[in-house]
Amino acid sequence: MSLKLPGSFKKPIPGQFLMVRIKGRNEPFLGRPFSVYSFAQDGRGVYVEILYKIVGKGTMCLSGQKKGALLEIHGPYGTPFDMDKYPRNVILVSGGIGVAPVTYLASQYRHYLPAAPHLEMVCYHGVTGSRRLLGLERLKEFCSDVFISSDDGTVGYHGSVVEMFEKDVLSYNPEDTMIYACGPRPMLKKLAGLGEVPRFRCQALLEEHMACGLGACLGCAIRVRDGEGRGAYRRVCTDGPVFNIQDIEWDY
Amino acid sequence: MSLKLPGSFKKPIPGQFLMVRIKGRNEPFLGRPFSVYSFAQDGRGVYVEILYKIVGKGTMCLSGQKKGALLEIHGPYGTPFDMDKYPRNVILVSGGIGVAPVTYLASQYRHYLPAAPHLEMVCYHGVTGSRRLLGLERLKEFCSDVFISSDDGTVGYHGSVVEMFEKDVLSYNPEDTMIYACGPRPMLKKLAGLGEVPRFRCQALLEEHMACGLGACLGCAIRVRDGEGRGAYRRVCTDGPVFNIQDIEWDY
Amino acid sequence: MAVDIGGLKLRNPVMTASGTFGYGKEYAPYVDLNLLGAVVVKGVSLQPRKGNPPRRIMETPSGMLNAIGLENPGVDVFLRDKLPYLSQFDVPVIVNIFGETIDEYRRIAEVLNNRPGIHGLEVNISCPNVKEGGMAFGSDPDMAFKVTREVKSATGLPVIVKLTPNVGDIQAVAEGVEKGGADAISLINTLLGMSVDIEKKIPHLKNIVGGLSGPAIKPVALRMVWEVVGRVSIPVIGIGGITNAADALEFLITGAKAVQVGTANFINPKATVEIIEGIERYLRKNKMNDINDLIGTLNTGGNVC
Amino acid sequence: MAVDIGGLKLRNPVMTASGTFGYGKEYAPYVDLNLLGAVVVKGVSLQPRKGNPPRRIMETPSGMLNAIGLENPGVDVFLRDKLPYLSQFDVPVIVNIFGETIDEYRRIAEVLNNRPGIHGLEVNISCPNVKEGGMAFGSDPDMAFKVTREVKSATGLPVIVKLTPNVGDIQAVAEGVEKGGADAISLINTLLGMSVDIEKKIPHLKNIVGGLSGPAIKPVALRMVWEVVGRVSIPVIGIGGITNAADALEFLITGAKAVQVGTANFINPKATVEIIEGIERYLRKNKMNDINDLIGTLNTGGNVC
Ligand SMILES: Cc1cc2nc3c(=O)[nH]c(=O)nc-3n(C[C@H](O)[C@H](O)[C@H](O)COP(=O)(O)OP(=O)(O)OC[C@H]3O[C@@H](n4cnc5c(N)ncnc54)[C@H](O)[C@@H]3O)c2cc1C
Ligand SMILES: Cc1cc2nc3c(=O)[nH]c(=O)nc-3n(C[C@H](O)[C@H](O)[C@H](O)COP(=O)(O)OP(=O)(O)OC[C@H]3O[C@@H](n4cnc5c(N)ncnc54)[C@H](O)[C@@H]3O)c2cc1C
Ligand SMILES: Cc1cc2nc3c(=O)[nH]c(=O)nc-3n(C[C@H](O)[C@H](O)[C@H](O)COP(=O)(O)O)c2cc1C
Ligand SMILES: Cc1cc2nc3c(=O)[nH]c(=O)nc-3n(C[C@H](O)[C@H](O)[C@H](O)COP(=O)(O)O)c2cc1C
Ligand code: FES
Ligand code: FES
Repeated sequence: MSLKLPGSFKKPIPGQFLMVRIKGRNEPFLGRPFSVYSFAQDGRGVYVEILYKIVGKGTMCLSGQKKGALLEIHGPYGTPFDMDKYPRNVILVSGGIGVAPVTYLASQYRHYLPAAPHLEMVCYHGVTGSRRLLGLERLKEFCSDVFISSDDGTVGYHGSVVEMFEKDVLSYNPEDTMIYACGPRPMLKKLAGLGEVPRFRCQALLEEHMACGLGACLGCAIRVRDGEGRGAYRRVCTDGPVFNIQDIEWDY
Repeated sequence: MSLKLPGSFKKPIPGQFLMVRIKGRNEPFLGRPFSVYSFAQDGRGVYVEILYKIVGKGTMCLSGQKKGALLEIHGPYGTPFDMDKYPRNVILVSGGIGVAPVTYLASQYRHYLPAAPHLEMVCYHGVTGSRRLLGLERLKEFCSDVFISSDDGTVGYHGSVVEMFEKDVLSYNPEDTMIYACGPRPMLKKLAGLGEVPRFRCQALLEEHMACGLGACLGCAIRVRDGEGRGAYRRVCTDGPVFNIQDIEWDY
Repeated sequence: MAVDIGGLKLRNPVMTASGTFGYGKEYAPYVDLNLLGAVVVKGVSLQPRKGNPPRRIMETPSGMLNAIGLENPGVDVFLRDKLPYLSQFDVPVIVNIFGETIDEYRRIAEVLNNRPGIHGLEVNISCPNVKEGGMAFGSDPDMAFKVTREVKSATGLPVIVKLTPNVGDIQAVAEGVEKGGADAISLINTLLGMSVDIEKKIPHLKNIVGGLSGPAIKPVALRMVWEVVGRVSIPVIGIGGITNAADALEFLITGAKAVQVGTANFINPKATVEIIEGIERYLRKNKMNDINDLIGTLNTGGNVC
Repeated sequence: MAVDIGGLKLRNPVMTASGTFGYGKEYAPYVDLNLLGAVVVKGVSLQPRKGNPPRRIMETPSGMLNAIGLENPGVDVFLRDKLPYLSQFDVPVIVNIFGETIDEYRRIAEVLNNRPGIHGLEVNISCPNVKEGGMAFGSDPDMAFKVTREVKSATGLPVIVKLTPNVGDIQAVAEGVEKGGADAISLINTLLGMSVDIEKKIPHLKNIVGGLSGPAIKPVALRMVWEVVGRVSIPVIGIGGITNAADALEFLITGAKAVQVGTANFINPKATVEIIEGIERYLRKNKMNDINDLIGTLNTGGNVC
């Protein structure tokens, strides 16, 4: 879905998201967070694309909006991905609709870092089946390789994206590699559980239900280990949505 | 607004109304009653037109619906106008959007009673100002005369429609004349108050807020004098919306 | 789909809520009454009541306010003019009753006792009790106990007592009602609310305050059902904002043995049958044969509130 | 537009509701805090509180449920890290406080007494009172009286007591609070509600139940404000589902001297300023200079409920 926004809309940094609401309606009541998939601007305004999967009432209503419909958009919100100034290996691990933020991240690495001649960017992307292969064209422009896996084996590697990545992980050098991960919670948990991953810098984009999106309601808490290794709650909307994958507590 | 309905939709009788809701929304929550303005059918379905004035949230949302939007329509509901089998003089007194039901009534008198060669149908129609002259074309086809009044004098008689009608009332014979009235409550009250009116058969179409539209909630009560002349509540949706103007209690 | 509510056998757990389905006849053109779990009729009192002056209803966000004022033709006219119509159908008829004194509750229960065509009573204890000081019977566990005992002693019919949500401790009232011998509890009635016309500076409702119903109150209703099923052992009937099968299933999973559909009938006359069909679909999809295997299956992970 | 709330002078009657505006800073990019009547901060307790495990929020028809669990960094961190930011602005700061015992309420009021940058206290008495038996202070007029008296005795600041709507008789609690010496009353806090995931058969909220807020509860809030302004003589602040100027005006006309905007901030970060502008427009249109001429002008035609 492509959104036209006023020129005053700040350029989002990869990992940031928008809160989207259908204007004037009390149902769905709360805004829904969506990652930025692409950004462009011209003299008349700003154009942001989001990519979404219909999973419930909010996304269903969004899909029912006609072209030209008015939406209420707030943002960009959230603490973005840490981007290396002189990146060498960038590994994107994405599942399903997680492709949206990693694509925007990849585009920004490409556009803003032409000064990084050694940049090698690859993506491991998992889907449930071949019919779910969406939005990959752009990613392919930006990455030297896009490896696909599918749960049902209808396309690419038969199995989970984490299993596919696990077979390659030893070929990367933790010193100069950054891993960015985005996808369903079970996928991220599995990734965090790989024996090799703690040796890498690895950032994961998490999802949680949100109300305000800007840090005020404390509704979007997830549990992490704080500086002293104790359990604490953090807000996905402002402390995240990007977290160091090592800090996340997966079960509570 | 023109509505396409399934072929099973029963043909409304003049005075009946539809309950209209925007599909799948909880706000506006309740359906809104609208009189039938015209009816047609062909092999593919039934076509009903309503005429509405934007006065609040429900009508505002209706006006925001795009062509082809899905509405939830129930009806036809309500006790219709009594129509004479062998009518002679039919007088329509309407104010503002009250033109909708009297137009449909007039169309049915014309279409279904070609056997009434002596039928004389005239309309007294009041508006606030010339900019409110809407939906009169059809009425003019059906009536031998359409007299217009406006509160601000920008068109027709300068004053209320009831004042305009009062000047003519003595020219009609109560024996063979039926008066049908529809418009804002103050207009109907004024009409009921005319000294001459009790000598006529006079039916008025009333409005009240509704929830169910079919007689179950008792939400649409108005006060009338019952058979024994005592005050009692009646449901506008099923006992009405058409009442004998003499029976209505105007103040409570 | 059959459930048993204190001896009353229902074909399925979906009934109509009192005051939102008239006396059945109003909806017969849209709903085959034989498909319903039960029909609960508009509240009936000993004497006819005219109800409140208009305006009586007002829309609110995802709900509505009403101040009908319990308009009804009285029990005699009900028996003579309304009940015979319903008796033609093969559907349990539950009569919702109310009074202004305990004595009135007892007397109306007596009048309705041993009448063919009546299968149960639902006792609405949300009405202001004028004699005893203007507080609703349903706000006080002890008064709720007394009304229940009195009605039970006057009838052989299954007695459902309907609770008002306008209380601090719904569990205490439910306990009082159970102690009084109720065969089942239904809840909730409407939440008291109000709405103001800012141009005219008057309340929208002539009665100033009214009862809030519809989807807006569903979370409150569900919470109260949850609290009450945890406290009493008689069956609980869930009411409040149920507009589709998913809503009804929330109540059943939480522990309600049946549900009532109220305001939803207004916005969709076929709501009840669509809900029944939706529950059937859900059971099929989840390969369940008996609705009773679903009731009360909420898993709270050991947490109790 | 200025109003006086128990000695506290506000530029206009629109404040933020506790827990929905963070500590002000979160909204500063969207709202000029200097334009607000007052900022009421997220509830603060003596000790830090981690809050409830997720999932903490759930959407409902025209509203939402929350079970944040009163997460806050504790009063010391509040004073050190949060208050200084707010002190830069020319806006009254009201600190919302809560405790689990009467003693905790008194102690936190003492800690906050004579602190520059704090202009008033709002005492949230909706929390379960663990020591005295697990019932919320706000459900019992006598307990409400005691908490109020204790807090008043510990501070020279204006004290607003915030009531919970989960009671049968809000007037009695309001009276208790007035007797305890409160300078003003704010209401309502959230209605207790619940919501169930019918696929997983678990409550949506990990805490099972949560607080219902948003437009859905506005009619209930307005009714309670109406009941309370009819009973007490201290100023009342209306809260509950206010999303636009028309909503705020309903409360003011009904008799609230000020309002708080809560959940609306989430769906529109600029809600507060838009409401202020809307009220100004309404006054101009109705040729009124002083908002105080509007407050409590509801005409009920002599009817009293
Ligand atoms: C920072 C962030 C970025 C996101 N980016 C995207 C994106 O680019 N594209 C996209 O399609 N989706 C994205 N999401 C998820 C998206 O917000 C949800 O899918 C959406 O809110 C679902 O709304 P709904 O009303 O359709 O579903 P609901 O009816 O609310 O829920 C349907 C199901 O999805 C689950 N669910 C819904 N929202 C969330 C959530 N926020 N976190 C976890 N589970 C949830 C529910 O628990 C339920 O099982 C993002 C979420 C976050 C927090
Ligand atoms: C039998 C019947 C036939 C009708 N036919 C038509 C028609 O053909 N065309 C048309 O434009 N309107 C008609 N109406 C009126 C129409 O139903 C209302 O204008 C509509 O419901 C307003 O909805 P809203 O949400 O826009 O206004 P609201 O926001 O609900 O109200 C705006 C203002 O209009 C008043 N109002 C709204 N509805 C009613 C009502 N039903 N009775 C009295 N006052 C009301 C309110 O009190 C308020 O002052 C009819 C009403 C009835 C009962
Ligand atoms: C217009 C209307 C009339 C009602 N009349 C009665 C009544 O006579 N007796 C009663 O016990 N409940 C009555 N109720 C309450 C409903 O039965 C039901 O408890 C309440 O509306 C909540 O359910 P809902 O949200 O599904 O409507 C009435 C409700 C409405 C909206
Ligand atoms: C997420 C959230 C957190 C809240 N936290 C507090 C709190 O800490 N203290 C308090 O007194 N009220 C708290 N409230 C209640 C609000 O201040 C307000 O009373 C209630 O939400 C009703 O108003 P609304 O409908 O405008 O949101 C909270 C409400 C929400 C939605
Ligand atoms: S969504 Fe409100 S704090 Fe994160
Ligand atoms: S609108 Fe329900 S009885 Fe008339």
